[in-house]
Amino acid sequence: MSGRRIVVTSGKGGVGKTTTTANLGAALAKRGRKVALVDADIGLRNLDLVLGVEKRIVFDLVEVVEGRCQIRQALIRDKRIENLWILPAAQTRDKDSITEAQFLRLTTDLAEFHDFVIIDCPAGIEHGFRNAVAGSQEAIVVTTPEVSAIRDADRVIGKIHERKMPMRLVINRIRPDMVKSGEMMSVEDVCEILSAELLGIVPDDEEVIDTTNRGEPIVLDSTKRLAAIYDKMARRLEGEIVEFTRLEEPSLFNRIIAGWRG
Amino acid sequence: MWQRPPHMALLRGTSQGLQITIATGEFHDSVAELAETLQAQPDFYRGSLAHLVFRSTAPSVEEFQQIRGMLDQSGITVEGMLGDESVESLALELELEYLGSAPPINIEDLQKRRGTRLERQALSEGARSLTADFAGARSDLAARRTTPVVPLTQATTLYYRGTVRSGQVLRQLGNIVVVGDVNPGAELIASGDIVVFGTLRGQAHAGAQGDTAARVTAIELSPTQLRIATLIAAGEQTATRSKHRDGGEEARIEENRIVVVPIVRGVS
Amino acid sequence: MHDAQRETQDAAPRETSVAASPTVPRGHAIVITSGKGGVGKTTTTANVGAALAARGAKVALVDADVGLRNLDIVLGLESRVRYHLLDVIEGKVSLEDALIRDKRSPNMSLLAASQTREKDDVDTNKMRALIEQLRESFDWVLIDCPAGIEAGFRNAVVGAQSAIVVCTPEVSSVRDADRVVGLLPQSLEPKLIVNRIRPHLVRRGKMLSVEDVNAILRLPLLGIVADEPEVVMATNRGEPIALDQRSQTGASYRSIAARIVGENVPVERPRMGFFARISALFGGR
Amino acid sequence: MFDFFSRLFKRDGSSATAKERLRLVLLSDHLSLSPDTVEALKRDLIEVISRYVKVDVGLCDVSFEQQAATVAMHANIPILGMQNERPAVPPPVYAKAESRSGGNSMHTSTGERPYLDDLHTASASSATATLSEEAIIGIEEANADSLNAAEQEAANSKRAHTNAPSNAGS
Repeated sequence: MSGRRIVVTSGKGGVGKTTTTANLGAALAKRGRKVALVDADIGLRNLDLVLGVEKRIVFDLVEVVEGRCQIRQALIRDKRIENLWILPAAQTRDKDSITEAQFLRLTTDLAEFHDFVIIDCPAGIEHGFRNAVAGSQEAIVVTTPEVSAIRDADRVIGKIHERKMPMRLVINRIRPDMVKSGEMMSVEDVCEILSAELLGIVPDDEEVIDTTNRGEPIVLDSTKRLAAIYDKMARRLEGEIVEFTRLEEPSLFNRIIAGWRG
Repeated sequence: MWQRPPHMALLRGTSQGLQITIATGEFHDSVAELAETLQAQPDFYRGSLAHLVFRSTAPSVEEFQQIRGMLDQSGITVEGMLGDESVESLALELELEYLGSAPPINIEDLQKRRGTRLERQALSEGARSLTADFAGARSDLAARRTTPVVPLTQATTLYYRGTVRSGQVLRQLGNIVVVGDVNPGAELIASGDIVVFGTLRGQAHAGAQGDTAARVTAIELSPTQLRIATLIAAGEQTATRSKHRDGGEEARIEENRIVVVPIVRGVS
Repeated sequence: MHDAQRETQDAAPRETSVAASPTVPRGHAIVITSGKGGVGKTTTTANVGAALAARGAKVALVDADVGLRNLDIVLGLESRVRYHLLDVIEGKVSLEDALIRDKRSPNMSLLAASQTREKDDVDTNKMRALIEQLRESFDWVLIDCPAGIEAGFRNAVVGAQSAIVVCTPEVSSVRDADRVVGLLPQSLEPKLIVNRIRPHLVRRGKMLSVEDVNAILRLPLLGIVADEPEVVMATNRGEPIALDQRSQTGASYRSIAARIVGENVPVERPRMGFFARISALFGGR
Repeated sequence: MFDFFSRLFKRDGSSATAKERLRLVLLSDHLSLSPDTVEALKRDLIEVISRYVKVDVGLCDVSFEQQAATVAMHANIPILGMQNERPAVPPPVYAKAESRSGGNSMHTSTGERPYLDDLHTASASSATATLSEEAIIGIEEANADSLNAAEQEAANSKRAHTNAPSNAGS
């Protein structure tokens, strides 16, 4: 068995790579797939925090690569979601600690006993990025509808195309009310500029801040609207054709006006 | 858990890893008991390497795979096995390491030891046990000791004033004293004791070369992880804890696990 | 002749700047850093720079994010970028040729990063010399540091005399900020800006408070900036919000600038912002 | 607050601006992203220009720059002299100037062609050509704010002119 190796990247930091990795991984695991999430941000690891496993780290990715422990020992099983495993990055080392070849070896090893190996790529396009990309076969580019994020995403897409890897786009933190009032670029705008196939659209949701603080992926609570969105994303990733969720809830703007008058 | 009848299947940690003994008698009972033990603490042994000891003749390949599958589920990797010639041929067939004949084990001794543990289990009133989650890693921590143990008389103390921040590591053959906070993501590693005059939020490893008498003391102890000698404990959710305990808290090994107790003046 | 010309060019602005900020005899370089990406380093650099320039100081903004530059976009100067930091470092063009003067704030100039190169291409010693050179002609040199703690970070920090750490009230941001503070030389005396605070979420206990953040970081607080949609709009347009006198977020940046030049202005708490107003109208969610 | 809403009401919100800015900046990013293409273009350009003038191939430089509404190409091609076999080309109109580096002054005026060897010893003067998307080679006009010290010098020194006017930067 050999699972799919997918890198989640963006160029710019803080657009939601780690949140996307955690939630997409959790959504796939909830669908019964065996999923390994790999934090490639050596020195600035965060995937462990988002998933709330930071206290359970004994070994990390660098120690696996250096042969100081086995992969199975470093993998942390998520206690809430069956089939979800996390391989944390080292915090006290830096990205030059491992090579592209070592990273490739690591992810191929993981792919032997997981259906999906999802790699959380660090920001930037340097060594850490090259490692993460070297270990994957396909890519998910996360961006937000902001000029700088899109420009960096474009740069990264260029790099991915050079490697002839299939790529799909996730647009994060859309605020439908701002799109409506013309203050934020729409999904169509972003897709047009980046000319990429869409994997998911995620609205900006304050819940994410809260769940991240608590170390719980939002897909755990299936009543949350984002849970459904990540589930659809997971299904699309597996090749299903799923309609995109319409984000046009009663707009913030209309609600203000209504509230103002009422 | 301790009041059970003599073990058909026995799990114990050694310096080489986990040793699982399948006693003589009905194979299925042993397996059932092993399953029960694993079920009781599903994550306890996760990540460990195990040697299987067969006291009777080796099981069939199918039977063995049944055990192995069960251990796999609990995150235990079978590395090798011990037993008679039939076990050796089984090991050969499965390309596992054969480690010789089964060591003599005195079950009565073991029960006696456990009995005394029961009696001594009562801890001081405020004692708080941290959930041990890393049994499997213990042996590896022991194996990590590459440098020889420095006698305490030669060990020195590292004094550090200021905040130890994420990503920073203080290592010392001897004791570490920090006047300031130790933040999440920071690591203190000492062959002796660790004392933090401040909040310990990061990771601390006292007695890193195997000194089980080592302690970790801090004014506020809310580490992401504590390690003493070869034991590891994860911090509990800090929410339930009273924030300011006068005089601070101390973590030490009692009953082969890490416990945290408030420091009471005149005691300890 | 070239050098002589530069000296005469430099002399004049330096005199005026000394008059504007008497506390600074020579240019001072500040690195703006955070560890984690996307917490608002570039927005902070642009706005603090614009606010300092609006006070009459001469300001140079340096984009150290080689390969993923964005400061030009946030300032709306992307159409005028012709030469880059690396061109200067490699001696292809002079520093004067590479600096882009901002038409709206004539006191402010940008040195853009090159988009087609990578951070490892930058020579650390030359970077230090470049910042040194900028300090001769500018009162303030603000260096926009890239995310991460690798070569790009080291190069951005090397010429600075002080540091501003930008952090958002999220666990991951706090941890990365802490990592960066640990890596910064002590002499830089880092100060903290807590960015993207949403007061209503803090009040409901759904977001870390400024105090929570600083319980870990323990840094002198330089400012608090609220999370407001107008920041996105300003970036869309390429206009620093610090120049918008009506904006509250702009006022936050202006008061940060005041504190940087040494004025004794208390750090003000952001009032209920846009998000809070909606929340109040609908009784919260 | 009302002010804020009045800004919200505007239909031509900032997203349209953002999109247009991005389109341009990405175009310019992409152009500078493929060194191979730039090399090929440079080769072709030099080949064409070499039919008319002698150029210093080693010092040729081609770069792209985003202007107000377009992306422009800048070709910096040092001219060494005219091609010998093409004396019939009308002499370019030279600005009154001195060469940039000391000593060898190079006095030229309309109708007077300098002796080639002299030109070789003089420092090469720069010709700056702007190529818009429609591929018109033109003179870069002295744009007040894009013209910095070096360009001033270049403008003061001799320029090689091609025929079409620039459509960029004005």
